[in-house]
Amino acid sequence: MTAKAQRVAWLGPILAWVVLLFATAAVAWLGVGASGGLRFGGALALAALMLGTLAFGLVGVGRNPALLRLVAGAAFLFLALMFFLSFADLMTRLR
Amino acid sequence: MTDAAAPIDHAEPRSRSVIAGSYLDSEGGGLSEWLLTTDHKRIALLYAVMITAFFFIGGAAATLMRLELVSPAGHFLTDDEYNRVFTLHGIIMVWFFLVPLIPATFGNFFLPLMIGAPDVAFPKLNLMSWYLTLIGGLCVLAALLMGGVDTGWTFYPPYSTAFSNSNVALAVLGVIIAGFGTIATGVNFVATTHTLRAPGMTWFRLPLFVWTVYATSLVMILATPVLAITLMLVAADRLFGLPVFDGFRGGDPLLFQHLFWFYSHPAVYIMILPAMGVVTEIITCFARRRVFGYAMMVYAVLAIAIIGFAVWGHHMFVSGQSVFANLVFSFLSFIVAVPSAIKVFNWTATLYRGQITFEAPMLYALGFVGLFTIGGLTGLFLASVPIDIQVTGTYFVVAHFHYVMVGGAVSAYFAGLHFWWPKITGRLYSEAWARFAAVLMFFGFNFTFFPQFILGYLGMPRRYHTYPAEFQPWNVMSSTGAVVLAAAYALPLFYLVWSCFYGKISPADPWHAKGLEWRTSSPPPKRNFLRTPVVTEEPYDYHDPGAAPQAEARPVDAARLAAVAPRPIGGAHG
Amino acid sequence: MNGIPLLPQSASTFAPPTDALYFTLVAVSGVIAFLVFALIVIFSVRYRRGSPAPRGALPPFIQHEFEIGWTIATLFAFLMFFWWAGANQIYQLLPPSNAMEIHVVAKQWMWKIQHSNGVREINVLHAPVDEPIRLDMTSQDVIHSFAVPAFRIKQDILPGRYVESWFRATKSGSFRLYCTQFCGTAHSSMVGSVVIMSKPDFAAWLAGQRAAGDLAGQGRTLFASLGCAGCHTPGGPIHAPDLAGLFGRKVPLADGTFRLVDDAYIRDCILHPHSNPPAGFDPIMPSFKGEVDDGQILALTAYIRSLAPRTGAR
Amino acid sequence: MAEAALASRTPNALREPWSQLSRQREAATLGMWLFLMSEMLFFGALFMAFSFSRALDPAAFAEAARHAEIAYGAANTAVLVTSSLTITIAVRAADAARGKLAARLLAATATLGVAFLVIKGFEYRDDLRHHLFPGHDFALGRNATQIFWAFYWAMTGVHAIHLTVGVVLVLRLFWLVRRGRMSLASPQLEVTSLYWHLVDAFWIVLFPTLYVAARG
Repeated sequence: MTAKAQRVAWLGPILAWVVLLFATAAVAWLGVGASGGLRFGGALALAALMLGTLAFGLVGVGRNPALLRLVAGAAFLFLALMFFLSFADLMTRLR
Repeated sequence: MTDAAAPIDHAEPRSRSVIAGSYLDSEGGGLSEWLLTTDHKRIALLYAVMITAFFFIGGAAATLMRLELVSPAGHFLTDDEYNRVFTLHGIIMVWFFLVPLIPATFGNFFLPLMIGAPDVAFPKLNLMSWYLTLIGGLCVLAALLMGGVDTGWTFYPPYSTAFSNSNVALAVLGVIIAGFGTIATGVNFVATTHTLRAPGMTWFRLPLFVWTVYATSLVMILATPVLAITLMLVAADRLFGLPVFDGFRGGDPLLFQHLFWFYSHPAVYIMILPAMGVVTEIITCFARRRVFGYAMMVYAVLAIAIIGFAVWGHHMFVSGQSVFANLVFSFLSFIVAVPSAIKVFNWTATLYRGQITFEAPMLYALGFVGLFTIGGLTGLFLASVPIDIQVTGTYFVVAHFHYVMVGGAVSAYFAGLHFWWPKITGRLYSEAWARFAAVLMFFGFNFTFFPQFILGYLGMPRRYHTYPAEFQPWNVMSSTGAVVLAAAYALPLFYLVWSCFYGKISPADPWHAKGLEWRTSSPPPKRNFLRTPVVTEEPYDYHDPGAAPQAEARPVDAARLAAVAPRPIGGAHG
Repeated sequence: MNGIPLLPQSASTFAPPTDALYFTLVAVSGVIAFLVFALIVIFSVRYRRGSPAPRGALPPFIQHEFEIGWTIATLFAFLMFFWWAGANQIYQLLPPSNAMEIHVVAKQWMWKIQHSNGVREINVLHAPVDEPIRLDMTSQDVIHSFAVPAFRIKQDILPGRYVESWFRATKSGSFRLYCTQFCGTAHSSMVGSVVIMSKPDFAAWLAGQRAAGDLAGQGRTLFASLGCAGCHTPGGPIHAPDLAGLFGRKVPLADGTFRLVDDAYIRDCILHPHSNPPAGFDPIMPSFKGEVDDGQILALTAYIRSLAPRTGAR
Repeated sequence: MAEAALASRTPNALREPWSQLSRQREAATLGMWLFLMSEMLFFGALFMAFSFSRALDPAAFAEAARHAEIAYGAANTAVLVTSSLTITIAVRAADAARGKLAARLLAATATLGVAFLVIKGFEYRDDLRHHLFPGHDFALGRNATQIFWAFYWAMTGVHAIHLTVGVVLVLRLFWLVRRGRMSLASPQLEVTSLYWHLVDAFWIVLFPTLYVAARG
């Protein structure tokens, strides 16, 4: 590794950060200004959006080797399994 | 012939100096060079010492229980004492014996050796895992000394959160700490397998033991955190009064069970998968025959590891879980039995047309196949809802999981211990005593646990220390068997320790086995191989694919060559 | 039953289908286990090292068709068992709509049963034969489990939730009831019995219980007139045991042993209060020997038995 | 430049058992991702438990969630995403061998982490003043509102512990980089940033679900 100073690519992260700040504001607004399905669905959708922005904009998952993306995906797969099977019980109880 | 049939009286003077540069050689640092080591082989031995200690603590608890159960009225222990004893037995045996049993000992010792690596990917993390497990175990022992825990190893709320008058929080803390050690071990092994394989060691040349440790590590990484958070929520209730699972305040105790079994069912696979790997190594070696259906074995291991995450609800058929969920979990539980069945068939088929010998490791391994078959088949009973309703919470379940985890995992541990003992210590043990112990263990085990199947269908509940008199004959039988089993477990302690001092010096490859771990000296040098091995042959190359195995091992002098300077593997097809 | 038992009694309509599945599984497992063991033994003998048995490369059909064959065979066998077990489970799912309802309240460490006409009992459940019985159950503290092996039923009972189970007994007699979910100190003693009677007998028993209820009324009068209530009232001036919910429990005694509170113990306490008082109480109760006759003791016992525990739970 | 001198003074990043730094980095990153996978299951299980409990009584959860202070939550979210930005650029600066910039950004990251904890502390104080800790003097009644608040304390508490660990790790890196005790090529920088992002990600899901979506 040479000690030569190089340019730091900061534009992408800053863009992601701006998106995250706007999303934060939007979530906060949903909490006070909206209600019902819009609040519930909107908050969850924004959570997903923020998570995606963080993962791709700041962590740079998109540039990761396939193996690392597989690892991250596997976590979601097993979480999905946990959610699905637990709710399979909860949602089908007779009373 | 192997050199293993060393008679007991064939004592040689203690001479470690013969084995130049072994990992066992002192560096002059005394005890601290062991307690601060980052050598995976030494860490494996640290684990072995620790789990042996825990095995005897847990075993003592089991002895007390079997003693108490000899009489229906239970004369020796009070209610509370008995509850603490079986809880201790469960916690110690599950988390401080069975979970680290094979992965942390043989996994640590042989995973790097088998893939031709100098160490694991993160040696310091490896040592930290051991300390975490140790600290966790000491927490549990402290909880024991302060009066014990009486919740059962399952920590079901609301009993564990609101009603138990014992040291639940401390025990739970111990389990959580040990859990982080388990996760660290899993991360280490997966990263090692991915990044440190020797040149030529492709995925489908990996020994099956490596595959099973790899799959086990994935299960450790994915399941253990769920246990950690679940038990943290229990601790949060006990310490701070956060009523997450409180049914009287709108929470759901079944939520705890879902989370707990999401970990604890895969935990069974943490125990049994590496056991399957050990047994595969041994059967193929002593049958001198390539593993039947290598690829299928790999897929079966991965399938068990993955599907194993989707079957936890069969622990909850009578818990108040919905009927639909019962059906789904019942279905998935039958499915997960298929890959296990494949493995049993493949082990059997590996014997076909072999050149079989019956040294102690092979006897243990064949015993494993028998006991695991019974354990697996009784799993089908538990997957069937109507039968599960009758036998869950009874001794049938107790018998079933002891067949899988003790008859299975512990037998495999002893098989591996005898198989790799010459490699680990550089010494040969007494073959006659070892064979005797193997046979004794098989019979003692069946004697102890088979009666419990019958007791279970009769309806005798587990965790009872007083019971109706008509159950007594079966209980007496079981307790008698336990005496035999205890003797069989104690025996190796004597002849193996004896061999450390007086055993014959082992050659590098006493069994004429395949696998890179045999291509270095016994015991191995500090960084495993003098030269990085290069792999060019298929796994288990005991005979040419198109030919029959020969009675004589081949290549004859490979072992001796390797002991001096590890040759690059392969090139010598036929 | 003499000798060593192998199978539980079969006393409900669930027992025959469950046993049929069980025996089939035992038979199939036995065959598979035998096959595996026999093959291991045969191969071990035939292919021991140096034996003259012919060897050679495995024929390709063994390597492939066999593997696929036994995988599929196992899969289908297992699916068949799933189908059978699942069908069985669904058949057992819902109680008939005309089922008789009995309420069960589980608590550490006793079973409290209440029949629909108000008759209560503890640790014993009386029910008629050949009649579907629906159990409506809840727990006052931790998770318990209602298990009657002779009926092949078991159901966990959850705090804060109602769960149900049902059975139709096919035999008269007394059958063991266990708690099979670990529930604390006296878990092993949380046992009882289910007494199945013919329909006329059950009707007579139920009527008798109502009479006993009247007996409890006499007992209450006596309890007041003899002055018992002066001390045995919670929060009263004198430290005396609270009798509510006491019957059927195990209590610690001053000498460190435990004693089940039953008819005999209550009789002892009334007549010989100093012989072995319960732990934690001064032996200050006077003996009532000579002041009460046996009939009055029965009435008092019935009254104490009828007292429900005082708890904060709903 | 000073940075070149700094880089030349730094010790070798290569560790046992590696012979190549690139392989070591690969293993360290993989190891961290595996740990993150584990952590995702850890937090995921917590969210599953929360969703499960909410589904049992959405009305009580909605009532309880209305007492959570969105202003604090939003402010903290902004602080935390900003810290993720600073640590991302810190890693990129280190990759570009700009040690001084990296050190400054690491300091900023740790400061933002501490700021989060301070804000959280004020929020906790308000919550306690309003008797929102489950127990005898709980403000909302003996029902599932207590379950919601049990989750609130458990989840934010677990997050705060993770963040505290993160702050310690980042401060350590800051000190090492600043003193030139660590090579900028060491995988530790990227690995620590991954952990930091994970802690941020947990909060990014926690804030919308716990503070907002649970209001119904």
